[in-house]
Amino acid sequence: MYCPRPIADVYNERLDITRATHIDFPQAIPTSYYIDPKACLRVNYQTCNLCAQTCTAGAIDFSQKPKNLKLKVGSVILAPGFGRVSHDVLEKFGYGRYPDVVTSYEFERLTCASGPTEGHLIRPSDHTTPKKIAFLQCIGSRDVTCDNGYCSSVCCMYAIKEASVAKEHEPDLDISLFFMDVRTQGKGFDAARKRAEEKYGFNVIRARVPKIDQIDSQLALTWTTDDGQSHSDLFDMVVLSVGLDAPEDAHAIADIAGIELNSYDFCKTSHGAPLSTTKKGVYVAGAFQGPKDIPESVTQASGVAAIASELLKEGRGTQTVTITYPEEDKALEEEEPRIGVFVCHCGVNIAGVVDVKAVRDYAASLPNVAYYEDTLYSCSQDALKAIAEKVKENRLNRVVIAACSPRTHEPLFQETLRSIGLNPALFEMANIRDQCAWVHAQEPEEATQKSKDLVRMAVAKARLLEPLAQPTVDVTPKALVLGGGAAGMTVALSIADQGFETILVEKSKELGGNLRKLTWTVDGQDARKILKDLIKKVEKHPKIDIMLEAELESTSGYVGNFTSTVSKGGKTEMVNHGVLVIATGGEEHKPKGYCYGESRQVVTQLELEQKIAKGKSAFKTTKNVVMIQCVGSRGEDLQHCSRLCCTQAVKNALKIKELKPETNVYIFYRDMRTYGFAEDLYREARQKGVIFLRYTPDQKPEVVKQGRGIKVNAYDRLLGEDISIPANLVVLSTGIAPGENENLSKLLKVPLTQEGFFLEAHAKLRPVEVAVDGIYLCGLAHGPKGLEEAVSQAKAAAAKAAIPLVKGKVAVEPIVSHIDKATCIGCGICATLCPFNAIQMVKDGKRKKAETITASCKGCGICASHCPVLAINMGGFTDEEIFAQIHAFSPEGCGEELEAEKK
Amino acid sequence: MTQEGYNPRILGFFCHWCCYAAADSAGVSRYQYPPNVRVIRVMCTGRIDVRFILEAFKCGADGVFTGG
Amino acid sequence: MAEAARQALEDIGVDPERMELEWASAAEGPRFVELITRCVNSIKEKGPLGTESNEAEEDVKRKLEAAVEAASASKVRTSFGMLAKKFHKDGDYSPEAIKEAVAAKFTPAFRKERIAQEIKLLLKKGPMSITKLAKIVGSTKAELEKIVAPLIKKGILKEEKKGLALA
Amino acid sequence: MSKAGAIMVLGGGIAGVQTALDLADLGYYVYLVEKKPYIGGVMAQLDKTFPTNDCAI
Repeated sequence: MYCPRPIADVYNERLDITRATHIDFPQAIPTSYYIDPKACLRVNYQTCNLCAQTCTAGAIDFSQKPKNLKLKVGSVILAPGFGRVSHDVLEKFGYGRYPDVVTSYEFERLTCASGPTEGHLIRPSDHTTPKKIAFLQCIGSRDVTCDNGYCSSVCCMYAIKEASVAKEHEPDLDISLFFMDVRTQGKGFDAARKRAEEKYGFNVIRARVPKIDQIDSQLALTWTTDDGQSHSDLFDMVVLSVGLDAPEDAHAIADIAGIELNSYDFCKTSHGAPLSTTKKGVYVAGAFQGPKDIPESVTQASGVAAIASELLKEGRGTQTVTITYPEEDKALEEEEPRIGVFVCHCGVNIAGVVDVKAVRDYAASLPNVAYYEDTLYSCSQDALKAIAEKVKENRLNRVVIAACSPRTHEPLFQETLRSIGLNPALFEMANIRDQCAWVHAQEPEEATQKSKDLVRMAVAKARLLEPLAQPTVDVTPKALVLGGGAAGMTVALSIADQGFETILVEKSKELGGNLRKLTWTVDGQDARKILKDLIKKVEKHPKIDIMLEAELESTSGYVGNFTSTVSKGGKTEMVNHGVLVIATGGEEHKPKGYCYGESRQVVTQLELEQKIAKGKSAFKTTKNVVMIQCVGSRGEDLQHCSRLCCTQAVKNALKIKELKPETNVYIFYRDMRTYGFAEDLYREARQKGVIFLRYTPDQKPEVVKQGRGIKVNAYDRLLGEDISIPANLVVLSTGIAPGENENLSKLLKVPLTQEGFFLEAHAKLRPVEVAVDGIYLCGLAHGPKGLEEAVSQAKAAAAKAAIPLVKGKVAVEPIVSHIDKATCIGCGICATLCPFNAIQMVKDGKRKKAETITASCKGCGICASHCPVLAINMGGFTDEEIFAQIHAFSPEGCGEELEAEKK
Repeated sequence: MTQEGYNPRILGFFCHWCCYAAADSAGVSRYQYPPNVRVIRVMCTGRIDVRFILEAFKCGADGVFTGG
Repeated sequence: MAEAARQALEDIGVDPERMELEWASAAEGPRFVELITRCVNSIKEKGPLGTESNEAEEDVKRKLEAAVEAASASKVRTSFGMLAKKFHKDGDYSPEAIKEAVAAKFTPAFRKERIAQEIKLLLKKGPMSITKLAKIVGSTKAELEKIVAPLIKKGILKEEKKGLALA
Repeated sequence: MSKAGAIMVLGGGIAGVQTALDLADLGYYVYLVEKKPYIGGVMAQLDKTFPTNDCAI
């Protein structure tokens, strides 16, 4: 680049130098160079102007000045994200003085294939590969000295991810992680943590390292564990797992938008309405509402879309622009096949194992291949544009991309084809990443040979691909919501407020679900008032039809056109609807053992909350209260961590202290997972004298009957001896078990996870959708979560469910069966076997013929494989195409001439 | 009876929704397995015709793995 | 379908275990890897195609060619389709029921058509005696004669002194 | 006062981008306002994301 002005590369965390005129990363969107006004010599000192002269496209115009735009909008959504922990907090750990102390952001850039070191993990000091790395947790979190008293909720999990990725790069790395509590409370996080610890052998140390010293080229750490011993060790590199601070310009945003911030400068919201700020029309989503992980941010983002859509129902569609696709180039598609083959490096994912250039050159030798090229990241914005241009320039009418799995990226590439007037069905992928490079990492030659075979088979199929029509079908503008708890009611209300009829089906005889058992929310609001308001709004809403004591019997059809039968009091009712939302909730797990059920003094947290609601009188005789966390969870009856029992326990403990300060409250815990702002409650509980004792799974506290009372025996790690506490009340923090989801899962063909909750389509990017189009998911049915998260997820499900209703039309999969009337002998085998009753027998003259109902056909192909006269063919998977792939399977081919004669 | 260096060629018919997805998830977690299988993706195992399997053997496959 | 394929393979002397039908859901990556590894090793044990029937590769190829033809013949496919329809109706998909029904209905039709096709392929190289044909095709003389009779009547084959020949 | 059909989203990180996409699908014109020269926020700086470990970009 011509720009003479070097600046620190902020994108790469200043580990690299770049120019004033730069593009941060090749896949950036928009993919255009950017001149940093603060650094540019021309802008600041009116000198230079080198780039403007050399730019052939004349795209640089220094006369441009920043302009103020006035935008008339109906609502403003604040999603500015989070800020960085201040530098002085990092300096306490030697960051800035010792080069090998890096932040977790820098670590991400070091392990990234397109990062400053191309993914080689090196020590910034001497560029050697580290052998021993330490991860320090809670840097700038849970730290009142820098007034970040909250927990950033994400650092524990990302530290384990980064450590795992590091082990993948350098298998013989020795990694230690220093935790206070291991807070991996997300869905599937605990299981992943356990797998990582076993597979990579991390040593997990429960201690907070106060400071770091440099001893010649290594870093010395000293720490004391809770059994009183002090340790020290030398490490080659230390990673500071920095927390999430409020955005730097939080106050500026608050003043401009006229909203209030909370004590930590994050946006002030309430658990009942987590996405609304203190000003109507201004909403918040993502980390600015509170430190959270990517799945929660995505959920809140969709949730906010629902609220804005409710508010601006009348304005919908008034200012939208619809994309128009160019007419399909029919002539080009009829010409004899001209195939373009693009072999992808995928950074180092494929190119690290497979000789991409060799595969590309091999593709060139295949018949009908008119163009071949290798691309660094074929799925990035710039590569897609390049592919589109090459297809147009070389008049290609078939495209084969050898890269990752069609399951994830086929729609993306097909969209590119559509944008240049080529039918999306004229496209085939060879999976040389997930099913080749990634799984044959130690056998590069075989992997390269396998890639060549897969490309040959893809090209063989591509030769026979035909354009397929993309029919659209109308949508019934009505939603069916299963479950009348907090989540179910919120979804129904939101869809109705967006202007669509909603049917709310509840199994029990009253609305409310688990919300009925709560008295206070974690942030002190009156849960019963929230419940009453919700029920009132739902019952009063003209567009919501409530069916109590009702259950779903059966559902058929597809997105936009479902027909369900709901049984209510013995008789069944037929309902037509466009979308369905699962909000069937979960149950409090009833524990076994711990004398539960044998003594009235042993209760669960929810039962305790009802007892507290009765007020001080219920605690007249209570002197000692002992709570035990993770009862039946994390490996006992339930495998998973239920995320909210710690916060619930601390909430109740504080309530008891409020009612009767002199009560002693003990809490036995494995990990105190009061993540996010709930950390303040945990600190407040400690200040108010609640005693927290850690236990390990092998030394669990036991509840023992003693005469008429009960006592708890346990091992106290700090004292290093057994203790016994006589208790008037033992409270078991039990987890959340899934409701009986089995039959609903079979009924709707929606898979369950091992723990029995419903499996979402994608943990991060599609958290409220399921594999079956048109069915959405929220609340405890998706997994254990607090009221705040359940409401956000319910709003998100409402937004996603409303999309097909708003569009009114749904495009149906082009892969359907085509029955050739002439050959069909009307035997009816296909019609009987079709699992989706998508084939009907019709009168054709005096004979009967089979005919496909394209809208219901799912493209499975059972009819085609059972037709005696081979009259049925599947779009995109015809017999000829599959035979071509089989022939291309063996390098020397097999009897092509026989093949021709058989047709 | 296995000759050294004999590398069988196996053709796989994988259903897009289940087995193909299982193969992808094995890839994502970087499990390693022998590279002898070449995969043809079909929308469902129901699509597989006896002819395809016989044709596969005729075209030099030593084994066929149909995954649903 | 899998049982029909296995019995078809058995009929032409190919070890049916070379064809495996397994189930692995989207979340069962590890299980998938075990299945694939076990399949590759079991095929390695069996050696290349034709080892079990120690026939020349060329013979195995011809039998497979005949088998594919047979599997495409509408008579054979109708029997297969009707079978599927029956199972669909009474819903007893137990392995024994499937095995027995396929053996009773599908395999005889398949075998008859396969032998007929193989004869046509063999006779392309010139006439051949019934006894030799029966040995290659792997059937009894009587069974062969029953298959050949209609073909002669239809004029596809004719009898010569050296044996049967293509018409 | 007729309701406007446009909405402004401040911040082009994963939350801002997802909201903008959903709002566009719900029939609104979206102004996405981002300080940096690229969208994607901090997630664009991440190498791989849990649980699927595919690239965060």
